[in-house]
Amino acid sequence: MHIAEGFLPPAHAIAWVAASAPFVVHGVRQLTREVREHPESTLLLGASGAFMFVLSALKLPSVTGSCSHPTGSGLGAVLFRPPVVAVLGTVTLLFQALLLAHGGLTTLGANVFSMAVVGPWAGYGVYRLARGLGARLEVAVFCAAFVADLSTYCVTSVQLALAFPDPVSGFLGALGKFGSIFAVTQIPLAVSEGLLTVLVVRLLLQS
Amino acid sequence: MNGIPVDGTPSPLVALRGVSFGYEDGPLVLEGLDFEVCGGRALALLGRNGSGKTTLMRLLGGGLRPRSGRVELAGRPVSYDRAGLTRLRTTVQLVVQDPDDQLFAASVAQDVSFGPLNLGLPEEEVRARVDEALAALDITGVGDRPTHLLSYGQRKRAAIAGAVAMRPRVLVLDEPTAGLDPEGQERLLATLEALRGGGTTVVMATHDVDLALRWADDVALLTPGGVRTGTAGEVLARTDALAEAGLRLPWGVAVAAALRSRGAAPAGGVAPRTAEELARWAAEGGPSAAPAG
Amino acid sequence: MNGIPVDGTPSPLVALRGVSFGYEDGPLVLEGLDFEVCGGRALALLGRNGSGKTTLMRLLGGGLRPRSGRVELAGRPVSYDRAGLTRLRTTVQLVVQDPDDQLFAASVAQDVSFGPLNLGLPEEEVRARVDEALAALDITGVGDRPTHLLSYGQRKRAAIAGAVAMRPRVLVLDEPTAGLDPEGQERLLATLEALRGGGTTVVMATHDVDLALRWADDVALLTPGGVRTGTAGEVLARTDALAEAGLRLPWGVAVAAALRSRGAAPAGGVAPRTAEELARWAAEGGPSAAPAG
Amino acid sequence: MLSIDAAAHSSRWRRRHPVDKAVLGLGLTLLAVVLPPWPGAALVLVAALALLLGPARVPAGRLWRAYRVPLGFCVTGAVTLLVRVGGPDLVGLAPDGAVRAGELLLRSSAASLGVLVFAFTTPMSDLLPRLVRAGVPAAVVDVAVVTYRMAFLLLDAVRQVRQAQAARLGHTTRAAAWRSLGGLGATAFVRAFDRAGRLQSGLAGRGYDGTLRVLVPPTRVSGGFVGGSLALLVAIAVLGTALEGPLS
Repeated sequence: MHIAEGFLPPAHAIAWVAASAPFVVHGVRQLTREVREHPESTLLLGASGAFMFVLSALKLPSVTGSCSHPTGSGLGAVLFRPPVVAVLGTVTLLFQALLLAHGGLTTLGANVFSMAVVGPWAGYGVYRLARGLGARLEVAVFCAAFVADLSTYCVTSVQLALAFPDPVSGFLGALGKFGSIFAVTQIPLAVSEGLLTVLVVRLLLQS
Repeated sequence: MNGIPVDGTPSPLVALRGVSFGYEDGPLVLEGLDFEVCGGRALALLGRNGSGKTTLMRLLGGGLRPRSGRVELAGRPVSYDRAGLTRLRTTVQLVVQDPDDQLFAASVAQDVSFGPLNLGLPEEEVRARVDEALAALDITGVGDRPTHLLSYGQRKRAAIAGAVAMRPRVLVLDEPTAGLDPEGQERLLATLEALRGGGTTVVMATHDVDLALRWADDVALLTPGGVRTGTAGEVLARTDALAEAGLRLPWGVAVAAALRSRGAAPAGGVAPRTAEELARWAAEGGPSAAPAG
Repeated sequence: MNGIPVDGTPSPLVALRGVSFGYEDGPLVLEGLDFEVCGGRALALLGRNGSGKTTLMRLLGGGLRPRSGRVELAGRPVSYDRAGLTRLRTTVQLVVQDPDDQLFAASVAQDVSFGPLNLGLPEEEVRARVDEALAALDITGVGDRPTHLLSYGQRKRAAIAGAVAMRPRVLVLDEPTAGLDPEGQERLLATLEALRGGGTTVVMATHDVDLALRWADDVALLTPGGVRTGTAGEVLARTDALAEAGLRLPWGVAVAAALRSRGAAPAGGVAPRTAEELARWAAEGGPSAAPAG
Repeated sequence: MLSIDAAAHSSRWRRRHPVDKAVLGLGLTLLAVVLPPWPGAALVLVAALALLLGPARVPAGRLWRAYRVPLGFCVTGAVTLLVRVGGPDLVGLAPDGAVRAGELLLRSSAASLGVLVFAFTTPMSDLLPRLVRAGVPAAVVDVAVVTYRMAFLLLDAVRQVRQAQAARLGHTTRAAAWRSLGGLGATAFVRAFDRAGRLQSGLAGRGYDGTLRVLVPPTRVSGGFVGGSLALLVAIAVLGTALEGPLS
């Protein structure tokens, strides 16, 4: 779930743009270098972006019965590395904001930070860690997708709690509120995304 | 063939009765359509691109639900709940034109096993059906290959095998010969003949009037005004109806008509259906020396 | 038509001389192939799936480089540096079968502008070429539509427009009529005739022997043994050669031959190329009453 | 996805330069966020609705279908502001909760409409190639162009495969649904990269060297339209600020 247009106060919106910017700029530099060195990679990167876009449009059968979509950032990070995903994720979020009214332009910085920066890096980190500890590929991929999905929503909760602290208990109380609404219902979905990612990777390895 | 069957006639396997359909808020693609698939007949569905052939086939297979009118299975209206759809889908299987839209598993055998597994059949039965379907489509040898490494013709056969493994009574194929070379087309037609011999009713959408004349018992012509159904010989001799559907006369029909109009051939009789038949027909001045089949 | 042209004959626009090609470490797809495209002739390329038609067309367009042998442009070997490739691409343009393999841009006009921009032409010249190409393909009205909202036929035309905007002397089309309904095929053939009228040489790969007989001046038949080239009437009357390429005789040729062999028609003469011609031909016992064209 | 995109292509403001529409639409969004929600965002909301349904002639049904997406999130998010946690009785209604939730709802829905003014009138095909001139690196724009085109191809493919799966009873049981979903994800991947490879050879003949140059239609920024837009924005800003005191 992306933070909707206009949901964050201006100062927060700007702060999250500033927080995401270094990651996206780093990703753009890497991508530009990649394209300069291997011109044919434009099409492959475009294909990666389209794959992530379509993956995030699949409907997950969720345990809670609500309809939800995978973030795709865990699988994306494992397949294409986090810096590239920062750029592809930004492009995807821009398309979603303009074509689906999903997310927003004023909240782009915040959504990029949770979905295209923290999620992919956390997922990728867990993947490397699990592989380093000798876990099977499928286990590592599951952990990557699970952690990427869940960390994305935790960051979203933090972003909302910072913007809308509880009148009594402040940031922590608000974190509890948003956390329980978004992140807790998100755990079964994170499991679902993990399972889906394993299924996809298994099929890809077989073919 | 439109309308309600006369008493005593067996119900068609599947039928559309006064069906209208349009996509989302769009205009109607089909309006008040009556259409029947009768057991044992080879039916060719003709019409220009955009005439609604694919929509009609999806309605038959339960992939789309009519806006009004009803779809009937063995004379009874289809219910669109889980049980009703399962009944429809185990009777009618649709194979779309592009095999890549139908193949999604890692290997051919896995893909073919998808339907039977979803039927909840025991593993042995699934295996048996997969083997049978691969054999019927003559692709046993590539069962364990990944689908995207197959040739186009093989992918086309794999997609059909996936439908055949559901053991449908009616197999509906959208342009099955498109993209195949002439040899591939002949092989596929032979395969379809074998399936028909095994009791499967085959419906095929095509643009090829010569193929329709040669292969089909019945032809349904989809025009803006509705559907015109009849035996292949009847429908494919109607210049006006064919023109309305954006089609020309088959070679055999055109030449036979020209010869007849000049008195160079007797009236009546079956039009020649292949180039060889036509050559004999033209040489011998009529159908007499050209035994059907 | 194989081999080096006799002195005095103008060089073919583009030619393969003893070309062999195989993908990566795979076996050879083409071996020692000689092939010529002569200015002003309509050339149909026939052969079964997998016979190397697409490979041959890619070699002509510079998309592939021969393993041995050479590609010649107006009698001189092509060099595969930037200047050489640009020269080849402004002479030969290939349109692949699936338009979605060629359309990348968000709108039709943008896609068509891609090639001319890569030639380094000034913006005004590019705009003129885009307009001209859209007009030639009769899709001016959809120039600013997004590619994904077009029909298949329109996408096919958009892909051809992208090649036409390069103003090639030779336009090579892989199965251009595949997937179109008969009306769409007729419209496309009319468009190709107009392009030929404007001086473009057209090469077309197809499986349709009847189309080849009707449309082509020359036919190149790709068989495992090599390529057999000649006028359409010559090559498409050779039952053995066609069978080797997995093809049948065209309807007109088959019927004419049958009538001739029975003495019902005089020997020689051009075989009828359309069903109408054939009907007249058969009715009147020969080509006499059927003026060509 | 298709609905807004398709509407943008047949929009009445299609021929206007994207900058025209960006000044107006994104300007409204900016005001919605910056101005005090009451009455500032309310004014933006009314203005945006009037523009969309009036001169831009966006069909109301289409607009509603696009608009209810962000609205769902806004409502869920705003509800949390009604509640307070902590204090003596742990959970209760937040003081001013209704006002804060209402303000948030107003701001967020007005901001969404501003973006919709832009999105419903500006197709991606007019926007993406121009981003290079706006300073976005060409390589990123090229990747975005391919992503856009290929996303539609893939979405279509995924839809077709889903239908084929349904025909073979792929949605009847939970196990079947998972099998189907895994197949969809893997198919999307294989198809995306297969398509990239084929596009590569399809573009080679037209001189593809890694850069996807295209020509955009020669449209000019309209001084009148931009001026009018700015005047409207200033009027809303002034009115919103001036009325803040009296109305609250």
